[in-house]
Amino acid sequence: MILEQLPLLQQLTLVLAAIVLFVSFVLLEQARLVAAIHVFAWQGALTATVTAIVAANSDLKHLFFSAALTLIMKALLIPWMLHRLVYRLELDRHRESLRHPALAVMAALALVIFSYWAVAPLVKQELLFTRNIVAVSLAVVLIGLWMMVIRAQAVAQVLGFMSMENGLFLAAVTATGGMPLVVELGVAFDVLVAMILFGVFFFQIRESIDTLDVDRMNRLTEKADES
Amino acid sequence: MLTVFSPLLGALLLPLIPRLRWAGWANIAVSSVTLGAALVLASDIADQDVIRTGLFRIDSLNIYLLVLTAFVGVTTSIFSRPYMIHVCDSGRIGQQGMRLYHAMFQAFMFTMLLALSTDNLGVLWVAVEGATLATVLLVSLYRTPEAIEAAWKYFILCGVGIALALFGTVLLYFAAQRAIADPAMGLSWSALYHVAPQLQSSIMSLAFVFLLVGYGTKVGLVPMHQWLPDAHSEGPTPMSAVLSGLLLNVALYTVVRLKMLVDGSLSTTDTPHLAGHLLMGFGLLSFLVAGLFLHHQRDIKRMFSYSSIEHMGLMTFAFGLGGPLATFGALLHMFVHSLTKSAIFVTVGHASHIAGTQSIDNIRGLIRTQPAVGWGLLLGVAAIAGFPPFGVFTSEFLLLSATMEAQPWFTVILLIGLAIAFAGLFRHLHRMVYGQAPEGQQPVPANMLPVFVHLGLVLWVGLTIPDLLSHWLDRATELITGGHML
Amino acid sequence: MKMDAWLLALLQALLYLALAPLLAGWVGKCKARLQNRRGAPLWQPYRDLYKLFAKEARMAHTASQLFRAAPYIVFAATWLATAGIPLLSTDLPTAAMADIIVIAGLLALARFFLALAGMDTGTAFGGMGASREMFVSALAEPAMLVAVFTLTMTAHSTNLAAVVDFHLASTNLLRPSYLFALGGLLLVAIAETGRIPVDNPSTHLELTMIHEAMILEYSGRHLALMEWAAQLKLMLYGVLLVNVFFPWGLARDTGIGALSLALATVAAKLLMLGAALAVVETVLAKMRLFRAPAFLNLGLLLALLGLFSHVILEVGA
Amino acid sequence: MTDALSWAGLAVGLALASAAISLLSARLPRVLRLVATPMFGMAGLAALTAGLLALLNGNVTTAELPLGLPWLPWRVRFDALSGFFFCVVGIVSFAVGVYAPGYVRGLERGDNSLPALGGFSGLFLTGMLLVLLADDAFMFMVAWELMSLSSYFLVPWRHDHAANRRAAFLYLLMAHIGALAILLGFGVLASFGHGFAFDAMRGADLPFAWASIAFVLAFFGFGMKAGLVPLHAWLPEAHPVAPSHISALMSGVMLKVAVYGFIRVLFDLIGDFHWQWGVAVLAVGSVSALMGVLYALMQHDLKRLLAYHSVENIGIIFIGLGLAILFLASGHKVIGAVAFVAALYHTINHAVFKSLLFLGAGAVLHSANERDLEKMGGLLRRMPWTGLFFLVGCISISALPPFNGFVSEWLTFQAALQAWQLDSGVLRSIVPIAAAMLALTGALAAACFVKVYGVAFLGQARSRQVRHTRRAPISMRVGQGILALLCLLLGILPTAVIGLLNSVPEQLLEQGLQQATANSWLWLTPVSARTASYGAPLVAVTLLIVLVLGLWVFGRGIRRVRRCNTWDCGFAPPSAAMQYTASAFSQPIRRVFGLLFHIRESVEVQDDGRPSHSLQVDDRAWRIFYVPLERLVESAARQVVRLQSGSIRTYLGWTLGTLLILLWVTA
Repeated sequence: MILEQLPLLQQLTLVLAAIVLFVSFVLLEQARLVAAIHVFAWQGALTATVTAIVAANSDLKHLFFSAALTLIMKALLIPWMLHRLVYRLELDRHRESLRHPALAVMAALALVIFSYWAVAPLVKQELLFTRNIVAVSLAVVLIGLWMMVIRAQAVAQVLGFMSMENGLFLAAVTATGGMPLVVELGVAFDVLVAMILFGVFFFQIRESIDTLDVDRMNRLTEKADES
Repeated sequence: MLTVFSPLLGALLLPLIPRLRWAGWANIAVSSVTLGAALVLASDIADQDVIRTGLFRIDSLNIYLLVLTAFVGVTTSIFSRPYMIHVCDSGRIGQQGMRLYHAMFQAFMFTMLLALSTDNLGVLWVAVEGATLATVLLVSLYRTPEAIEAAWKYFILCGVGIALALFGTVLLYFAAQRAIADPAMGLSWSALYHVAPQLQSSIMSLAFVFLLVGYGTKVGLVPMHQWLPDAHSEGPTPMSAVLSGLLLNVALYTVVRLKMLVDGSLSTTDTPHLAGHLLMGFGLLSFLVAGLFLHHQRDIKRMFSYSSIEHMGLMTFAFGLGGPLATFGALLHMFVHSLTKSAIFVTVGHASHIAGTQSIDNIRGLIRTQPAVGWGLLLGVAAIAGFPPFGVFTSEFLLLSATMEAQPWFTVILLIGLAIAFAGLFRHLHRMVYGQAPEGQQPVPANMLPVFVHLGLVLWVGLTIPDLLSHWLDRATELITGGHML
Repeated sequence: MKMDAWLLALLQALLYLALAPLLAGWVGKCKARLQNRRGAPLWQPYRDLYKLFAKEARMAHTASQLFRAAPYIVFAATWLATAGIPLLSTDLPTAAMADIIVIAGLLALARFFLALAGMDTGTAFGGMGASREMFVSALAEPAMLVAVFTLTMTAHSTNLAAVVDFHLASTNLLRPSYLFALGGLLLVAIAETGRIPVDNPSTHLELTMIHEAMILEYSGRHLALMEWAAQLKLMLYGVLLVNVFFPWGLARDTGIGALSLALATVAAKLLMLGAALAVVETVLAKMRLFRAPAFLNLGLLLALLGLFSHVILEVGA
Repeated sequence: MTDALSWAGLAVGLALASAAISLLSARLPRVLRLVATPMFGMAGLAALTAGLLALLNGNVTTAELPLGLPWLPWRVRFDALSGFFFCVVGIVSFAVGVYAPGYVRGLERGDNSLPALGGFSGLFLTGMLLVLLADDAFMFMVAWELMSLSSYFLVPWRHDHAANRRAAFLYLLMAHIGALAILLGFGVLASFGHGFAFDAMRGADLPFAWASIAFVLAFFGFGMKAGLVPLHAWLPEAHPVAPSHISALMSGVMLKVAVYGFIRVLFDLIGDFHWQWGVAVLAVGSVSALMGVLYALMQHDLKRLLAYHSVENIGIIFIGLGLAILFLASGHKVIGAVAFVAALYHTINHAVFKSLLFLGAGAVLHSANERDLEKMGGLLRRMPWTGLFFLVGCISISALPPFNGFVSEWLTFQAALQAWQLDSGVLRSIVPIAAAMLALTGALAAACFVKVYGVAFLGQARSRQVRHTRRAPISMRVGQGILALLCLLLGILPTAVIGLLNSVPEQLLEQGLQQATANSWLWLTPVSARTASYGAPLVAVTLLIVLVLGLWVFGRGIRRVRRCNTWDCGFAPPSAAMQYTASAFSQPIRRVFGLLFHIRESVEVQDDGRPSHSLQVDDRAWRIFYVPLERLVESAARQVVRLQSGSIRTYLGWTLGTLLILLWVTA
């Protein structure tokens, strides 16, 4: 793939995708919840922009709609909800420092390379651009999952989950020019409901074990009966 | 399309019913309507091969799952009426809880039926995700720390899984766009199935990995199964019944549909059976591991949820094995397993009410206290353990003989697994049903009708497979494998 | 089936009945002589039997009807067993009726009731005797059967008459297997007939009794029958040994001359055997009960060796 | 109606009916007692008729049932072999049907769930009959498991004792494992015969290796059910705890159904023989016989003891089968047929006398409410009829003439004694060893039953409740009487029986036993008149004549005999406590064969200064065979449990890991 041959908008898309990837690294590292939420909002915004660009340089007009949808959901609504939740849960000062940040980043980098290697097989000349974008978005997804693995804080896990969604969305938009509209709506609806439920659960967890540290939730296990 | 949407209406209307006593009946009514509609649909299918309208496509494979789902829905709602009232009276949940329960029950049914009947993989995804959302609140219905923990794990794990599945779907769509002109049809399963050979194999295999991990989480394949015992054990029992009896089936059904696509596209490559082998691997692993899990159980519902994992593993293995005999057996097993397992969960619900606990060590002398429940549990477990003349034996017999033909050495593993699982179940069962009942253990108002209806059906299937069923299964088999059994 | 053969069979059976006490007396006489005593006269056993029959029979309160029936059953079974072993002639229909395995079975039947009778009295002695009797016989039985199998596999028949006939017909071979079989059978016979060193028929010391302990409670005609049965058993084993292993002189038809000759030879052989037994009982001492297994294992070993040497050395192709 | 198959159908129908009736008669036990159990007996009678018809007219009838899989309907086939086993099942179930009412009556007090008892008994019988009828693997397995399952439900029927529950669990587990092995064996046959119908399997010709695999699987599976050493350990746990007439059915009949399965698979479906198999069966059979009787000697729980004797007798049956295989493999069909018939004969004999003994034990349990030999004594005078019948059973099982046990052992010996005809010297010397072990087994069995009868029925009562025993109800006595009579008949009319059996080897091995019954009904001559002959009727009659003569001559009729005190050696008069106990009786044998047992014996001085002696003899099979297996599964389970660590992050880690691995694998 020769960068020169790509139209400007595609180059822009690549740049933005790269930034999205970078942002998810930041998200991974970000210790303060509130800041992390802001970062996540930025990621959403970027995704929306990518969508808009793709919509602009293809003739898929319904992408503009989904771009708007993404912007509202990922960049505004969900971050705002999280924000409120965090403040109502008095978590705004909360900061969670990873035990081995360096290792976490290393692993994340490894994931990036892996995801590139994983999508390598689908090589066809005219697909190269798409493939790399898919690689990037896969990396974002995996990093989101990785974040959920290493972060013990419920809200942080939700952020990881949501950034996975972002990665998915990125892939959907860039690789396939967006899903059919009905699916888009369905997905958006599901994500919204999920977010609401998350909110509900924060409070339920909070009132049951008065913390949001998921590591405290280990009652349900088979290990106990080894005694 | 009444089949699909009557539950939706139910979901919307039921919470509005002022008197809870009625809500239970209404719940039954709605479910019955659904079942009726499903049966009508089935009779339509009987003559014409496939019905499709817009997003929906009913063929011989999903119609029988539709009917099964509707049926289990009815019987479960019948059981859940007295059960939930008992729960409500015992003060574990309030009015809101009851409303929520009924609404979510129907919502869940809606998502299940939608997932089964739709032709669009995207909608399918939405429905399965919706099922998670609908049930997650039911899991945490009791608001105990355990319940909330279980719900959270269920939510997160399945959410992640389903997200991965979406990624797979995206890749699928991506591959489809190169084979299908009309982007609107890009996620239509039937359309994809027709052009499967043209789908780019590398993308398909990549997509299948994501879809398998994603939906496999829902199926409860080891090692993505951890949410399953938690969710089953903490939620209200009717929900456990439908989870084990329906949700897992639907997830597996999805996997099978996708496998059909992937097989189609990989048929020309050098690894034509990639999907099959993956399924076999996961199936066998889940089967054995779950069997071993049964041995160290303290919670009765956890135990049976592991048994569900075990059977799901068996079916997955069989579908992976492919071939008409194995597929026929797997479909049959799906049928008998949902019936038996939901029956067992119903019984378990009563049993835990009798003993006032779910801990195996404290459930004693059921036969003495309430013979119906005790014998129901005993027979149900005997059935699920694969004892003839119950139908589970028939399907396992088919699966084993199919394995014997295709992969003789796997048969030994399967048999060992069966023996282990069997021992794991019965070593606990004995202490619960037999022996002296503890002081002051009282019978509870129980509606064992669903249990004996289910077991009766399973028994019937075990003695002789009715033509109607066998023809459905046969047509489904033909659809999946292209081969006949009859 | 010829009538006279059956008559002969009956005659033989009666002969056994008649001669059994004599043999016992002879053994006793020899023992006495070897111990430098004059000893009781040869026909002393007859006197004893007569005396016992004359006496009144008593039975314990604790005993049941089985106690009364046992003597008759034991006697009948033992006597019937003797009928299967050719004493004078090999033309013996009763041998066809009861081959060697049946004979062993009949003896076992007798032993079974003997032991039951012992337990019926509800005393420590009876139980002890029964326990030991069954223990010893359990170890003796395989030895005996294996030893006999050697013969029967050689003669291809379990019908003792046929076996003897086979030996008489065939030229005298020196069979290694027979050597071992004979040894094994001898040991078994000693154990089964309750002679020293396994059991001592003339003791009433509770720790050493086996046979006597079981019949301790019997009296009168019951005791007589038991004793007579024991003597029959002794004779049975004697005849088995001498006539099967040294069949010379036995009649192969029912001619009078042959029969009388057979009678003479058999008598001679039995006298020698009795004397030998007396010698053995004099030189050996009774051994502890738990040495008996070693004794009988030796018997089994010999019998098995006989069998192997037969299947390997003699038939072996 | 002379069609054997329709009679068989009638039998099954009646069995099902009795099950249904007793399940419905929850409220009124009288219905159960007066309708269901007689119907059970009728079913037995019908089965007997069917079997006799099949044996007499000796033709094969087949049918198809509208059950089973669409492409594999239940096939039913009724040939001589099935017929013979129908007779076995029929006789015993008839006797049990006669016996049961009295026994059940005793159970009506106390909260015993009689409907379950009656219902599952009926299903149990149904299952056994269906196994005998099945002509395709699927129906066979269904019937087989139905038999196991329904009998399992009868084991923990008195489920208040944890021991019974454990026994039941063990029983079902072993049955299931065995069934799986059998299924696998069928699978091997089916994959060569291209079909699960038995006809297809008969047609299949297997290479030696695969045939051996099938043989081993079948031997394991059926041996597990039949209770061959070392797979037997569940049997003495499970059989005794069931109600006695059920124990009779289990030990007397169900084990025979296992034997049937083995015969059906090996002699009929596989159909060709190899000496290696013969040696294996012979060895296992001999070991089972010996170990069975030795362990039986160590027991003092009457029903446990009987259960161990089932192990012994199954061993004897398999010795016969092993001999048959050996001879057939080396082409001596006649001798093979003799050994085969010997095994069959012992099968029916054991069915009869073992059921008789179990019924007797049930009667004792019912009247004296006691299972422990050490507490019994003097029962003969309190329940004379039961005592008499039990004596008959003891004589028969000890293989003493003129009763039936002797005939089959005699036949087995006769077959073994033809070993000189075998080509290989090794086999020639192996077979007699088996014969020697058989002889030892017989003698030990006799010792054991002297112990049982002497301790339980003779002497003085050792406990109060035994001292006040009432006699058993009439129906129980009749039930035992039938079987006792059969013991005698089977013993003195072997020629008739073998003439009846003849069609089985004729159909299965194309080799009848005409010569056996050639010279008139008086003489049984399995090989030839010169080789061996047994005039069973003559022996019996002569024995009787001599007895009568003896009584007449010496006893001068039955005179009254004066009673007097037992001789007390001049010490205190002997009391019941002075009698030899069961464990004392078997002490010499325990000491000689001590190596084979796991004995825990200890003498402790109690705090009140009196010494207390405790003795426990355990089955070594546990430690050798069962415990390691259990440990293996346990540890594996403990490993697996780590998966469910409880931390959601670990779970997510699993998901991620799986995903990555899969991507790596597929890419």
